[in-house]
Amino acid sequence: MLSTSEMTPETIEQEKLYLELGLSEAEYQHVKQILKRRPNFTETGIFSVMWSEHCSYKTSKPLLKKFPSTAPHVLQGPGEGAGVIDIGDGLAAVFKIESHNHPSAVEPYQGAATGVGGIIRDVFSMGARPVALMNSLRFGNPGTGNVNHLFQEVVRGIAGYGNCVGIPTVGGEVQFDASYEDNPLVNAMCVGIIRHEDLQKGIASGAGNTVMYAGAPTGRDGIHGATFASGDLTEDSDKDRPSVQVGDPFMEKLLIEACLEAIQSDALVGMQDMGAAGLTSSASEMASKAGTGMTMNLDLVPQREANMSAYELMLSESQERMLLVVQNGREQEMVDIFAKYGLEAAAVGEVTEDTSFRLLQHGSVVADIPVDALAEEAPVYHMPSKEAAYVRAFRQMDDFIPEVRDHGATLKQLLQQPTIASKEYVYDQYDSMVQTNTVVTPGSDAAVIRMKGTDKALAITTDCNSRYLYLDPEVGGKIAVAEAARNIVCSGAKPLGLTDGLNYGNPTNPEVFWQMEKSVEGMSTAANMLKTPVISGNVSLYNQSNGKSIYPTPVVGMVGLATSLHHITPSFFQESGDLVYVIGGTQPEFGGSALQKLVSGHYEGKAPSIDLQVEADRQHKLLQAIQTGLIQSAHDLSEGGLAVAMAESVFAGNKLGAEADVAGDATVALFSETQSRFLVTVKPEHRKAFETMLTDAVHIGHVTDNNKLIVRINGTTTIDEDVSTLHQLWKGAIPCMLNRKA
Amino acid sequence: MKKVTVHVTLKEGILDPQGQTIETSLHSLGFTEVEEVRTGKTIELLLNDQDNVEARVQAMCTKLLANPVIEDYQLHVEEALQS
Amino acid sequence: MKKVTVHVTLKEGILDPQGQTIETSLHSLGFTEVEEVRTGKTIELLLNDQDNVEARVQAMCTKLLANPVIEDYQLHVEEALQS
Amino acid sequence: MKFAVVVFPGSNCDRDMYHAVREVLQEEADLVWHESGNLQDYDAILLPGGFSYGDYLRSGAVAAVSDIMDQVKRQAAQGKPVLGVCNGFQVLLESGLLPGAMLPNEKLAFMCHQETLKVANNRTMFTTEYNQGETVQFPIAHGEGNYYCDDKTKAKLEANDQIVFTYQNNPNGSTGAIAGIVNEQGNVLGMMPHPERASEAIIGSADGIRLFQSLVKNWREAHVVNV
Ligand SMILES: Nc1ncnc2c1ncn2[C@@H]1O[C@H](COP(=O)(O)OP(=O)(O)O)[C@@H](O)[C@H]1O
Ligand SMILES: [Mg+2]
Repeated sequence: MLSTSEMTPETIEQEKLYLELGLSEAEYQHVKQILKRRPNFTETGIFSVMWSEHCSYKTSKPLLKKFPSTAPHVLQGPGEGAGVIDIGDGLAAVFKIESHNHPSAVEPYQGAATGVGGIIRDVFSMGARPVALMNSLRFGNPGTGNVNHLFQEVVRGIAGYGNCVGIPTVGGEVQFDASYEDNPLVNAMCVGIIRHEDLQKGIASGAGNTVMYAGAPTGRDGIHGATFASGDLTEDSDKDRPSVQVGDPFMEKLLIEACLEAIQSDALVGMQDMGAAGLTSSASEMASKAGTGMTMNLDLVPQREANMSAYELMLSESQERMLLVVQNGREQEMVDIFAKYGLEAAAVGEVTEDTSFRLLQHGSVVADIPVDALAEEAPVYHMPSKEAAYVRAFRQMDDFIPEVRDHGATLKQLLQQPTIASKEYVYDQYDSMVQTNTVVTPGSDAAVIRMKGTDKALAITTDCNSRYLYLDPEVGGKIAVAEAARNIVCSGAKPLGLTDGLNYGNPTNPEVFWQMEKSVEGMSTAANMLKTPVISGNVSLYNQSNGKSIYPTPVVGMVGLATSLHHITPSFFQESGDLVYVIGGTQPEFGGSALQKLVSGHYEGKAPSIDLQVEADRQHKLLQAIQTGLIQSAHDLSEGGLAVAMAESVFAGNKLGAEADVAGDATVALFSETQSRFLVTVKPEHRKAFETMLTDAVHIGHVTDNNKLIVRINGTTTIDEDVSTLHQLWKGAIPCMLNRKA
Repeated sequence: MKKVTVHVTLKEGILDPQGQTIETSLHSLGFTEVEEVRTGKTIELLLNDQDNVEARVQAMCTKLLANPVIEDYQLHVEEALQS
Repeated sequence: MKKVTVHVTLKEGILDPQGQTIETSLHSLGFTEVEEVRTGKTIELLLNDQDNVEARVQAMCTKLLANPVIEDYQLHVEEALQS
Repeated sequence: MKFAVVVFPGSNCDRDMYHAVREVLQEEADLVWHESGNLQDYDAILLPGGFSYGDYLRSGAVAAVSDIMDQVKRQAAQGKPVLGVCNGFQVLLESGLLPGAMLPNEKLAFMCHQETLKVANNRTMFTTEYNQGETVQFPIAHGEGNYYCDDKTKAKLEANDQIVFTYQNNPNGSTGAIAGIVNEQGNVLGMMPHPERASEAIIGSADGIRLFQSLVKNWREAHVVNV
């Protein structure tokens, strides 16, 4: 009933069914050449998922090559489950970011939850114990469309999964802009720690070794999404088939423990998680990387439902599954390890010498494909690129300074902008402390987790101000990397490397492809300059909202190392009497600023400029000052400029305030978003040493204990507000827009 | 007054990890006759009399009470005992 | 085969914040006729035929499926359609 | 003193508990997998936080009927100290070792942050290192920590001095702002806040370590008398 009801190779060709499955005309012809025959139904499905953008990066590959990805401390660059960097003491940090945008738009809770589950598997499949999660989120403006629902459910989904598996979610970011109204972005990042010798790769080496399947049985989840649902390709109706994956974090927790135990056994040869395109991609990639082939008997694959076809088994995206290659004869050791956790591990195939990917079902061969054709030899497209017309127009615009009459009132409004407002509503739902390593919990510039048994800590951040990228993708790309590094440095750590989550619109639109190209170039320049190689990443295309592409949103997830716990620096002001400095000068730069959105409702003009040499220099010196023990607190200036940064610095609830005297135009001084600036505090006795070290720091005032924020511009008091009032507005804004009590 | 009970269940084929865990636990408690466990939820609504009770509750379901992507639902309407 | 549905509800007098939240949401969606919302859950068991189905399921409930401190439950037994 | 940290499938604060006892407290401890441990070999039993069995059905319900809980009950009946934290507390409630039940937090959301607790009874074997009425900082991290018991049970808890910790600003709707209770014999403590997460200043608070210190001190004293 199964394979007979499927289309014959001839029908697939005649009726051009491959188009519906996602293969283009040319791709289909190419497949025929590779196979020297027509592909059958299962093979057509396998090619179409493996050659999809998601698995093959066929349009983005040429761009990704531009990223610097090597350095002496990079132990594993892009290409494996996650990247790996050396952090000394025989330890390494393993990390990657991944998007789950489309599933989250359809089913926000499960979409977000399974996104978290997937990125965790990428990290522990390398042999690392996951130690931290981050998430970078984008939604439309609150209150519009379905935004509040999407936002609440995505956050609940992330919490539901991450909390249960026992990995702390230590930070992230949320930006709200109309551009994301019905296409939210949900990017999750996971960081793991590993001893060098435990490093594991997803390879299927050694002909004769056994391929094992571990974890949850396969169901009909997530099979080929929308393209497939239309035609009546098989006898039973497809429309009721679930294409939404449901996650089981409990199963994942067991899988983590079992896999980390399996890694200690030398019977294990290779391991990879089943992510997008499930069994197909994990198996073919493992073989392709090892230069081997693989034969699998699908009858042996654990199945949740009856009568699953080869096509369904190979394309299912059921969650919480892993593929292992194990030394021949030692399968039982693996079975026992997984059984301890109540999990199934089943031998399903064998590594072969010939490089073909062969599948058997019910006693016959249902697919036979040269394995490299699926992975390495997937097509690559060089898409046409064209400078976006709107960007050219924006570049021509004059600098403008928004008109502000009451700077205190404007500050209050800015603090209530959802993108600036406190994200406590979000991170309070995340277990940020499990594993008892979280030294800096969410709410600071970067999260910091200590590494037990050492005096070291990792700092982690995600950043991407896509408004700047919209105005100028290249400059915006530079800023995204620089801002992430700034946050790492402020927390007292040295930036070591980054993972990128590239989210864009439709790449067949030359202007969108140009955005991709330029932003990747900008990021690469900055990554080179700041010595933060790109060690892993993810691409999500075709993100559009209301028929328009989203703002280019290449999220940067960065990890840094604090070489001593003493270097960990808070972002809040610490003590009354401390001196307040701004490092770096200010120009009138309002393109893409929070103030621009507040006064005009949209973004236009030039993005703030950035000089990466200056950036690198300042970061270097600030870190030096921190390591020398001269800095009490450090915070970068970002959305909302100096005024917002000062306010945030007194929101620790410790009754402190600040008083500052600044020269120049009030609106520029308070709200411009000029880059490469920092707000730091220094004990009076360190004044001299600090000023000698950071020559472009300007002393603007001091920390007080009267719970007031006072800023005088050219001697005139321009802001004079109660800190508690400001704090309440900032803290209450998001609960208020959700109609909840703070 | 009407009392409407909405039974929300997971669509066929959708993973029900909760049901599976309960099943395993029942087995280990000796209830080996259990073949399958599926979980669902109920939402009991007490409604002031109004026309089209059923259509209104259908609307509540599609708007809020059930998630059509993964869930099915059934309604059961009865007269509520005045209390 | 028997199909037994166990309906578990919160004991009367125990606050049901989830029900209250649904009620508020329904009101704000314009369903002002809603007077009260209570939530519960269902556990559907498929059982191999055995004597004392009802007594066995009662035992499952007291041992595991319901917590008597906060919950009440009801059983509903039917013949399962062979599939 | 030798501690058993019981590990259920889905426990996730087991290593944190182990770290607090071994590295901070410097006492002996083992992680004891639920299927393989003999709890008789230990001087105290710790039920850690997490999501045992995914917290499916009700938090702690499935773990409560697992075999190792029979052992826990036997050891508890013999007077051995048993501490259940967060999910461990939920397991103790579900297994009937402590009275009451857990409901979802009033605001229905999981919450994780530091809370100020009041030591309501410093005369238990778990709390002698605190002052009566002292306020301490412990983190909470739970979605179902809204402790419920009926009036009769509450009156009994009060009369027997079984309420050990209360919240200063009740975060989850718990009856009587209860954060932790002991059984009538005083050897089984269940609490939602996490003492093991409050055992080193660098991670936010060191107030929790005194709970373990109390246990060790009282055990040593009793042990000397018995020997
Ligand atoms: N989605 C989220 N998950 C967890 N923490 C978040 C999230 N969004 C924001 N936060 C936390 O709130 C704080 C402020 O975030 P943000 O304004 O983006 O900081 P910055 O501008 O310094 O990058 C950070 O500590 C961040 O980790
Ligand atoms: Mg910052």
